[in-house]
Amino acid sequence: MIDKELPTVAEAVADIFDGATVMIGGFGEAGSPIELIHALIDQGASGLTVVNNNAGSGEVGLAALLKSGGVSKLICSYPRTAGSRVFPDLYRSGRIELELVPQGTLSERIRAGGAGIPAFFTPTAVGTPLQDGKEIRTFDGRDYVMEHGLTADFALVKCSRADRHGNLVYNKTARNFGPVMATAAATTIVQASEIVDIGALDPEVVVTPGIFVSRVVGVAKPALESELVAREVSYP
Amino acid sequence: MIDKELPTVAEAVADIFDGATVMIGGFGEAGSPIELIHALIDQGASGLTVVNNNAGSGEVGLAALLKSGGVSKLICSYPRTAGSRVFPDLYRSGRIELELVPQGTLSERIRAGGAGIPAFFTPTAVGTPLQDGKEIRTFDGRDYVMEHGLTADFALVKCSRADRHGNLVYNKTARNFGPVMATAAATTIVQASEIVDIGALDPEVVVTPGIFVSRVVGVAKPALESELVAREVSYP
Amino acid sequence: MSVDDNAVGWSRDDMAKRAAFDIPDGAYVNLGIGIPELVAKHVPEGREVVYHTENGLLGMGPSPVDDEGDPELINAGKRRVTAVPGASYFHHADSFVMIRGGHIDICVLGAMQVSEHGDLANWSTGSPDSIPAVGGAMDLVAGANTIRVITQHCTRDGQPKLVEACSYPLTGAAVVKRVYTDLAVVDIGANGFQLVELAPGIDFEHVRDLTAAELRPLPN
Amino acid sequence: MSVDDNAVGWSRDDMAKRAAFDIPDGAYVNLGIGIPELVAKHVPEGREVVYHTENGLLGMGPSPVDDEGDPELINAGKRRVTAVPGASYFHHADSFVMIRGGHIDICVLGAMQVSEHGDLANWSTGSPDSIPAVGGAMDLVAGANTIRVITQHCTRDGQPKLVEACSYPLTGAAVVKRVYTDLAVVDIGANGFQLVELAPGIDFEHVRDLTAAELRPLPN
Repeated sequence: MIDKELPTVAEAVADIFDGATVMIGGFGEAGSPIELIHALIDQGASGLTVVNNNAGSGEVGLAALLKSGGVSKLICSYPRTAGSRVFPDLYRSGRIELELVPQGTLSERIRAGGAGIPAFFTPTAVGTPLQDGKEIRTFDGRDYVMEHGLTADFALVKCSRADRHGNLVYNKTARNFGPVMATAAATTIVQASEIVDIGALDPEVVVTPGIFVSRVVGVAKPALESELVAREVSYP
Repeated sequence: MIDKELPTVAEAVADIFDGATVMIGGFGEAGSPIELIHALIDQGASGLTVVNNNAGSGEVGLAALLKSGGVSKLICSYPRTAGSRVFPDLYRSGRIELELVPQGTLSERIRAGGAGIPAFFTPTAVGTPLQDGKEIRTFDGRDYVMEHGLTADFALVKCSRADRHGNLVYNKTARNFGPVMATAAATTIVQASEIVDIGALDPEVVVTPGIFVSRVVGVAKPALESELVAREVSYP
Repeated sequence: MSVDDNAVGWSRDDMAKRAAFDIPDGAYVNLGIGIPELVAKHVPEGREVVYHTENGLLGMGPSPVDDEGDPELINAGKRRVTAVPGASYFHHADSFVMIRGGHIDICVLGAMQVSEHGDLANWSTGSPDSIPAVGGAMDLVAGANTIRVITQHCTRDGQPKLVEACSYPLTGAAVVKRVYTDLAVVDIGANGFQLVELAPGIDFEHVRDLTAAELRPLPN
Repeated sequence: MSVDDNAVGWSRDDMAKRAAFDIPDGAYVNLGIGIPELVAKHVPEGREVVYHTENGLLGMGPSPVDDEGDPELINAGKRRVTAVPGASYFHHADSFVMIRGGHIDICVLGAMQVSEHGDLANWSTGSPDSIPAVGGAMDLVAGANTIRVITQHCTRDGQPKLVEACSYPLTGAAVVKRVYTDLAVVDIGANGFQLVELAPGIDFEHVRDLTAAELRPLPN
């Protein structure tokens, strides 16, 4: 029988190893798998490369993971958040490497990684400093940058409902990077606000089919980054 | 106000011009927009390049369009259907050009066309005759073929429910090529078994957002290719 | 004259209203963060415009009152928003299919500098201690069909933002077609900056003096 | 001996059952048209296997009885099927993300020829008057993690299908890992064809004589 459910977030992230590449879903706080991230901080893996659209806020969730010192490189489109000091401090003191990727190129690189496409061409960033060092090629008279697919050892994803096969549906704009990251990681670890019986999700509305999911853990009332930040919580 | 609904299939396909490239959804009969195809036959455009996974069956729908003589080229992965003579006769007598594309490469080329990606690399067809004449490139020690994005002047798509914005949901495996073709055509024409009020489709379950759709026409009880073929119907 | 002293010229809302006037019925529009966000409030009567936000929503509605709403229903600026009837959610790669694939009709962005060739700089000063952050801006300028800019004509310290060549790192080259400022509406064509309209109480010479490139006057 | 005269060796169902025995619990599997379709009927007790069909369904169940069912719920062979609890529908590009992206654990295909290097030919005889049709076969062999083949050991007119080099156009080079025939199970490794198991009543010499390449016997 296929049962991808694990009882705790700690067990779900137990094998994330030093030096792993970890994709983390979320755009701002929407879709951020904060309990999985906190479990990863507790677990203590170091030298991680993290892929996320942002760099977190306050001192919880992604920002707390960065602050823990476990992340050596961030692949990201927008590491600037009002009021957050964690990433700027690490960046300015040279303690973290940043690979800045335009948001659409980032999401497409992740999709390509999950789709077995090693490289593709995009018009994004042509004529800008972010094309530096990349191959430029002309198709039909327009210039394009060659970008490479991006894969990961692990993906941490938050969804609203999951079943034991790992079929997922999301909540509103919390969907964002989750579905593509789930395809691009060797091991995709999901926290679901609710785990439902097999067959309870209509096959027409499943967003992430279970084939892309390795583990599911129920987190019934996930914390909200903005609420923790407003309460000035610092994790751990 | 945005209202993409047109009253008849004839009006929906009226401006398809001679020499146009027309993507037609469907995998076998599932998702085949048979009423739109018949309207296109009646309209009489010629010299068309048609993109479809197959080549139709019997003498209705896609096979009837081919038989009408309006199609000069077919881009396709599997133009073989038990019992169908239309395409084999055209092909063997040199009256139609065939571009044979592996099914996954075909769907990805269409997605790329809709996504503004002019080219990508795929491992599919490496070492086979279908790589002939194409650029081969090695990434991480494995060879890949460069394939180009595919766009069209028109797409003909069948769905189950649509609203006046052109938001679409599909029925089961009739979804197949519809969503990607809708993104890749300058004008996407949809036949929907039901047109529902705006807001009736849950935003979480819309498969094709209206931005990709130009026109919607209601076809309440679409014909089934297999039933027409069983009754030996020949269109027109 | 201090440019902050906007006794004359257009207010932020005026600029947004003027930009909204140019958006046709039925358009699919992406609005950048800042003044561009105000455009959504000023859709002229009788038009239906669909707003796209790159974090996965087509059919974005206004922010909920009293900051209610769902913290997982936000726009690209991470502000809580709503979804209108006819909306749809999708993942990031699909969202950028809409952008890169040329399906967004109009994108209205903010700017740090715009050149007479239509080059846009709006993501980085290039200063070594700034945190570089690009978001979706480069994808939008490369993919949306028409790029327009809303910006104050000059910076807070009076430097022109309409220039011969951008000194800041580019977001995209030759992408901007029209600029709405507090002083004027300016088109960018093969001949550079072309005045289209002056804000009330503003004369051509004033705008010309605050533009660091040739500005062609209104045709007679 | 005529190969059609299968008094000895495995039947089509036996071959499918033998292939099903090698599919572990929890596997995601794509089955080609023909004998491979029969594999789904023979999942050993206690295992749960998820079937993928490239036309957009994960969690494919058996064909409905009496040809009932929905004509728009079909498999890649265009036969009506069902969806099991836990199934999902998706479009073609997403379906081939699963295939090309290496998410399908096992794919079982039919074959016209298999070479000792694992080359597979199963889409065209190369005859100029045949209608070329490739479908998803090239994507499956390039993308699925493990490619296995079920085929009669010889063609209807007695020609070996296991050969030194395929004479037909390839579907993929060096892709097949294991072949199930009516006579034997044969692995393909660095040293070519390696016998794994003989069908009841079949001896090594018989299989060897019907194999047009070196066949290594069972290890002692």
